[in-house]
Amino acid sequence: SAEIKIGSQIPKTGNLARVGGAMSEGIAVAAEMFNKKNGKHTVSVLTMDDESSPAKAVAAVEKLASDGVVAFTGGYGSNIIGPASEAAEKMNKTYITSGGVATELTKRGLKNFFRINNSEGYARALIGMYTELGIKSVTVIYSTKEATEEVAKMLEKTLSAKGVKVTLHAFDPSTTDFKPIVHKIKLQDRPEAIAMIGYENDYVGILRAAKVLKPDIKNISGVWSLATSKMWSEFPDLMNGVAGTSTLSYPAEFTTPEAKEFAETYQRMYNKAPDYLGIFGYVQSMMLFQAAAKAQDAGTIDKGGISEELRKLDVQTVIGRVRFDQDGDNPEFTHRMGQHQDGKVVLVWPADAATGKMNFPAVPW
Amino acid sequence: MNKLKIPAVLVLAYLVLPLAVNGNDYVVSLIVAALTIGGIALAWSMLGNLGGMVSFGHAAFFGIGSYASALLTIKAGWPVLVSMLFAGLVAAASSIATMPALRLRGPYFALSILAYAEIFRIIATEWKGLTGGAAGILSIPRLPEIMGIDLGGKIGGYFVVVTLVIAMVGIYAVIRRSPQGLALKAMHDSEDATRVVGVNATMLKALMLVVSAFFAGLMGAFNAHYINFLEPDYAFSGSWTTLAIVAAIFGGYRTLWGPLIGALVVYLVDQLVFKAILPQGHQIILGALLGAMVLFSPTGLTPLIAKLTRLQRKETANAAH
Amino acid sequence: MANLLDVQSVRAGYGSINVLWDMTLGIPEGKLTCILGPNGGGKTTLLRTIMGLIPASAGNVSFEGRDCTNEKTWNMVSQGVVMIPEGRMIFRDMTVEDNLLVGAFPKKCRARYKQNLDMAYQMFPRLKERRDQLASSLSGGEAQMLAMGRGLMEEPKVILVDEPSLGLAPVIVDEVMGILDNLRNQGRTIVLVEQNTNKALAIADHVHLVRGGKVVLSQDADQVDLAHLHDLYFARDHQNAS
Amino acid sequence: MFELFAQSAFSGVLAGAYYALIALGLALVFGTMRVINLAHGELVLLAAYVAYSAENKLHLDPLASLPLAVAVVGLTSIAVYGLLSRIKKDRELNSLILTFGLGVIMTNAILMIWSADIHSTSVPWHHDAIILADLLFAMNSEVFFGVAGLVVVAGLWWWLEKTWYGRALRAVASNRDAAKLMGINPQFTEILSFAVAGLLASVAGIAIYSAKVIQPSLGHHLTVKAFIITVLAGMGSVPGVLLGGMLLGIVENLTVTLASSALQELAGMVLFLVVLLVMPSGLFGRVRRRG
Amino acid sequence: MLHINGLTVTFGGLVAVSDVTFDMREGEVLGLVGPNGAGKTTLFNAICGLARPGSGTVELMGKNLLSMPIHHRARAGIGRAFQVPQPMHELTVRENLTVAQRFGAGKVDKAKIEELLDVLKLGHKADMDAATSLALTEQKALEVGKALATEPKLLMLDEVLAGLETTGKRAFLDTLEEVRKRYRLSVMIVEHDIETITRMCPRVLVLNFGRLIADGSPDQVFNDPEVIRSYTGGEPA
Ligand SMILES: Nc1ncnc2c1ncn2[C@@H]1O[C@H](COP(=O)(O)OP(=O)(O)OP(=O)(O)O)[C@@H](O)[C@H]1O
Ligand SMILES: Nc1ncnc2c1ncn2[C@@H]1O[C@H](COP(=O)(O)OP(=O)(O)OP(=O)(O)O)[C@@H](O)[C@H]1O
Ligand SMILES: [Mg+2]
Ligand SMILES: [Mg+2]
Repeated sequence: SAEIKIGSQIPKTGNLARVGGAMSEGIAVAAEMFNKKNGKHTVSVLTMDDESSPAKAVAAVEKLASDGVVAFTGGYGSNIIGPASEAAEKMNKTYITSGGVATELTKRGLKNFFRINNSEGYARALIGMYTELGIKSVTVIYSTKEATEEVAKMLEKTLSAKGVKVTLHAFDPSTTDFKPIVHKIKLQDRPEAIAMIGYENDYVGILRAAKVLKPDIKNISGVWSLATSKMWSEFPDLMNGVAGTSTLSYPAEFTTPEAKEFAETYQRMYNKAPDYLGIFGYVQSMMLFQAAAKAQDAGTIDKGGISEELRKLDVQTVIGRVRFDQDGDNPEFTHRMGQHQDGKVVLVWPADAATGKMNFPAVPW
Repeated sequence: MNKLKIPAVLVLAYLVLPLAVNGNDYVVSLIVAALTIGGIALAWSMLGNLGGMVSFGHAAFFGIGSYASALLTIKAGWPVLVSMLFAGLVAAASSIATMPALRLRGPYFALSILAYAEIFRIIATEWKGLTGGAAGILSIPRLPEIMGIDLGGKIGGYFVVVTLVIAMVGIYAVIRRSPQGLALKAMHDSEDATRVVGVNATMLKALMLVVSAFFAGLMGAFNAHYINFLEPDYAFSGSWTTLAIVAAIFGGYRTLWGPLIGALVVYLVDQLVFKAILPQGHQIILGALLGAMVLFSPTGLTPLIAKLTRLQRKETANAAH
Repeated sequence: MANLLDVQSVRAGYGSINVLWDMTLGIPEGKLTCILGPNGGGKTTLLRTIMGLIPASAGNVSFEGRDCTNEKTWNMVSQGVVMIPEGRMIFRDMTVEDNLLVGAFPKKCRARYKQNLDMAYQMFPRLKERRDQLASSLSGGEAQMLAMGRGLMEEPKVILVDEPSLGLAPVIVDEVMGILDNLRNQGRTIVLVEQNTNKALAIADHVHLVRGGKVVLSQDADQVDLAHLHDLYFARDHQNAS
Repeated sequence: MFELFAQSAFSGVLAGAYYALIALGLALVFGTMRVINLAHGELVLLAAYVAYSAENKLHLDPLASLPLAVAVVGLTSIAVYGLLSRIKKDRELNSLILTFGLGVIMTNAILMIWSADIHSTSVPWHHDAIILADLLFAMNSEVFFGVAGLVVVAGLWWWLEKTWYGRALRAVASNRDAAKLMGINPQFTEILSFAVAGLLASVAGIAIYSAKVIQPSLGHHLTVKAFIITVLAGMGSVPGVLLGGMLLGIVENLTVTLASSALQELAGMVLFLVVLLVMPSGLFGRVRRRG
Repeated sequence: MLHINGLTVTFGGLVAVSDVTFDMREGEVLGLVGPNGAGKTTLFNAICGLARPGSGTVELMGKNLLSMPIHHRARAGIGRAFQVPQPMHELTVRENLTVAQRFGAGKVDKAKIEELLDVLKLGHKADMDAATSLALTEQKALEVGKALATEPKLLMLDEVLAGLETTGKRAFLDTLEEVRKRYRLSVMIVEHDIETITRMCPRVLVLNFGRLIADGSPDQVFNDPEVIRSYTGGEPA
């Protein structure tokens, strides 16, 4: 048996501190569970703060490599993951992440880059839900960041193809007052649904503006970081009826044994329920650890074996089925949609994962 | 002694240091990052020390340089080193757009350059056809291999950046000693006084801005090929400016080597020492260090070192000529 | 007669440069004491040291018998010792009227600021015309008037005034000398630093000649022999120096 | 169209008052000490976090936490001054570094104490809609702090222009030695100016906590915004801050309405440059005499 | 060589210089006097480019000065000493002169700089920081030095003698006279000291409220009732 060193380059300070911290928790839980269960090998995770900066991320990857890690899990932000994973590639070491959804990341022809989620999965979930609800017109409000813009464009393309009327509104990431946009939507677009593609503070801003202006819509949804228990506890007056991509319901109804164990471990270590970032961090790390263990057994761990093993994996995880294509992307990734319903997050799409019925029409005002 | 200084620096930069850290990619990449910031700091100090124009937006030129070089290599297929130089020129040319700001003084000038940086950033975000928009540019070509040295590697990158900054110091030294340099220095607080003795203040300031923008752009171009990645928020990030200003003032922005030494010390001490002590939140120690420096040696680190090693007297003797 | 203000063996200067060397002189109450001397002799430095604007490195200064060496400037002012600096020390980014009003800042004279303002305007009608103008846009002479008017707003007991005639037109110089003369006659104590020897001597009670950071002559004004004074002034005096 | 236009102008005015609130403290210190306090945004943010803790631990309405915030932020602000006053040389530039360092310390301290999560008040009143003439929409807190902004600007202006200490403050800024000769203790007036800046930062922080969302990295953005408005206004001009804030708010909001929100930052910057190029010392700046 | 015609400068509503017309011959020494705030400094500013006239013309040796930027005027032969000394900050006394020489006269002549330092008695402070270590009188000397280093044709002195004691003043005047002869300068002097003006200037102009109210020999001018009333007061000089 061996102790396998895994590196984790992740933002703990700077702009991305919050998301980095959450993903980091998932990684730690994965290590804890792996070490308890595997029996044969153990992993130890060396973490380094990349301070939300690309240059420091590259340095962190190099530093971790010089400390002897065989692979990397972590990274947040496509702009940081890009150079960091290239640094890992130069050393022929595996890099797995869930922190950057930009399509380009997996189009670079890297052999050692893996990602369990992608923009398409988020777009697919929203589109699926809209189709099921039979919505005919959608306004998309999106941040001009890379990932958000990409999801927005996917929505526009696919929904338009389906005959849904789509209007786009881009906003600068520094925007805090969304009333002018929502007012335009209310008076000019008059859609049935609003899609918000941004981050937590954007959602809060948009929902507050909408609560004041009360546009006549039937559904308001968003993507990541929205359908979480944290959002409910911080902003209870804004959330009821709002839907967002979500892997788990809340309170979590864990169906598989693995999921149950994960939730328990998480609760024990951090005294709270896992959020989606923790879940992604957990899933990517667990897969990496398994692949590393196999490579260790095969004696190929230093010769690119981890990447080979990862490519062979095809597993059911807490976020659904995961397998990797030649680019390291996960073509199976489809998100679920959860809806805030009186303090609970109820999974409402797809039907096979649903834990309850969608409230429709429903808006928080 | 003073004659030995330049060869000593060269030996240190090209022989001792590479040998000392070779193989330790981590330390090399920290040094390269520090020197990149040092280069911007130097470009910034040229404008700030000579001409008294404190800019809060050198990221503008850095970003333009990065994009210009990346696009020239990718879209036009130019060789990397050539496009890096040309990118410096593009940045210099872009500074012409900022020249109306030369009418402004002090904080007005400082912030107007920041405004330009923001405008450039937004243009880079919105002009998707050329720049790829917010998604940025991945896989920018690496530096080439020359005479058996892979400049695209860690230590190769180090040699490139160290050559660039040493050349900058040399040019800076020449400018500083010229009458033009003196006149620029005087303009700081006495613009009218210099004008009435026949100095074309606007022209000199404009030239200095162009030179400074050129060097900042050059550093940007280098960084683009070194990190191999660009996006508007990164290329035009305000931290390129803030870090450079901090490094320059910390090291002593009135001195020749101060900005470089400042960048090296601030960056390396923070990353190697403070980060080891306090993995998260080491910035707190850095903040305290900066504050302490200002309180205890307001002219910066380099003059402090000079004082401690009693080189002070020689400095003033040199400055007199 | 007891001196109101006493300067005893004071040394002071700027950083490593010492300017005053064991300067000793006394200022009697209710009199106009004139300090003359060549340029760079340390007259301004003396006034600044008395006011606590620069520290004395040796010796002491006392006011009304109390030691006030290196006393904070603002405390000197609240005790009634006021310096009227030359015209470059006005508040350039404030209006003329605000400049004058700042003069009335000491608590004891706030109550009468209106009368004092009128008085200042009466003294220098030019300032009234310029009341809303920024002080930085004043001409050299106007600025000098402003410094004078502002100082008088402080209702000083002791006035240390530094070259008040600098840059003033002859008519105004006469007026300023008249004002100082009047103030003395009202019982204020005045220390006048001047280059204009003739005009200064015409109103002075006592004269001190300061050269090279030392007092080289102290005399009653009416005993002053101008020829001798000029000799001393220009150091043609190697044996007579005190 | 008219409805859109009216609403965006209205939002712009409210945003302007809010901008002014953020900028005032910075403008005051800038105007009186020629010091750019790069930790100003962090002071504002600190006040917001104090309000957050007061709401969570003491169940106080954000408005009621003002005294607490003023105490904490005022003292911090005075401490900043304590350090600044120790700078011996080249104060204008060195204060940049010192306050930048302090800002870094505060950002990270806030991160450690309050974590990186986002927060905002959950007292519903603040977010309830207020509708004027069936046409103009806003949240209660926005209108409240908009009015508060106006009052604070007027108060500060009056204090600086018409009171003994206000004048003394300006005098110290203009010529320190001459101010001493007027019986002014410069140190005391400067402490006063920092204390008042702390008070202003507290009001701004509570406004942000009530109407917007806070997170630890916000401080730096606030500083930059405040600084831009201060310069737009013209060194230390209080009415200028209000006018500059309003101008910026209205231009940004109109850009969103007429074009796209993605361009609002661009519009703000272009406005800033255009104003400065036409009026090189800002909206209310004064030109110096030459010769 | 200097022609000024109908020159007017206003600040807002204030007319600081009003319709001033006069000519100056080469080598002439012209005194300019007038009450405080009469517009003397503003007139200087208009000539050297620091103030923009509302109307009028200024010609130096046939060249229209008003269309030139400030630095061109300096090179065209205008040398200006400020009333409130404006040393070039950050530079030593010697560097101040060097810069003035290099840009104003377009040459580098170290010997000449040393000569100037010597003449102006600034030798002992040559390597000191000009902005922080000079007494007022030394600052004024430096003002003159900077103007001379540009090798001007017209030297404009704005109260450079104010604050000097009598002998100092005399010595300074002698120096000026020597310099003037040596470089064949034309000089305009603003001064409030009537004795100085009378000694130095064969011709005197008097400004009051921006207007030229007298032009003639010192004798004529200082006995003009209007000048006495507004400027000298009391008895005629
Ligand atoms: N800020 C300063 N730093 C260094 N030296 C100074 C400073 N101010 C004055 N000095 C020097 O101190 C000496 C005395 O200056 P001071 O101003 O007291 O003279 P003064 O008698 O008032 O002369 P003046 O008649 O020219 O006003 C001078 O030699 C001058 O060079
Ligand atoms: N920028 C300005 N704005 C407003 N008024 C000004 C400005 N510059 C000068 N003035 C006014 O113009 C008038 C003429 O000023 P100037 O400096 O030319 O006078 P001067 O004749 O040189 O006086 P002095 O002998 O006192 O130096 C003064 O009353 C002054 O207040
Ligand atoms: Mg003096
Ligand atoms: Mg004048």
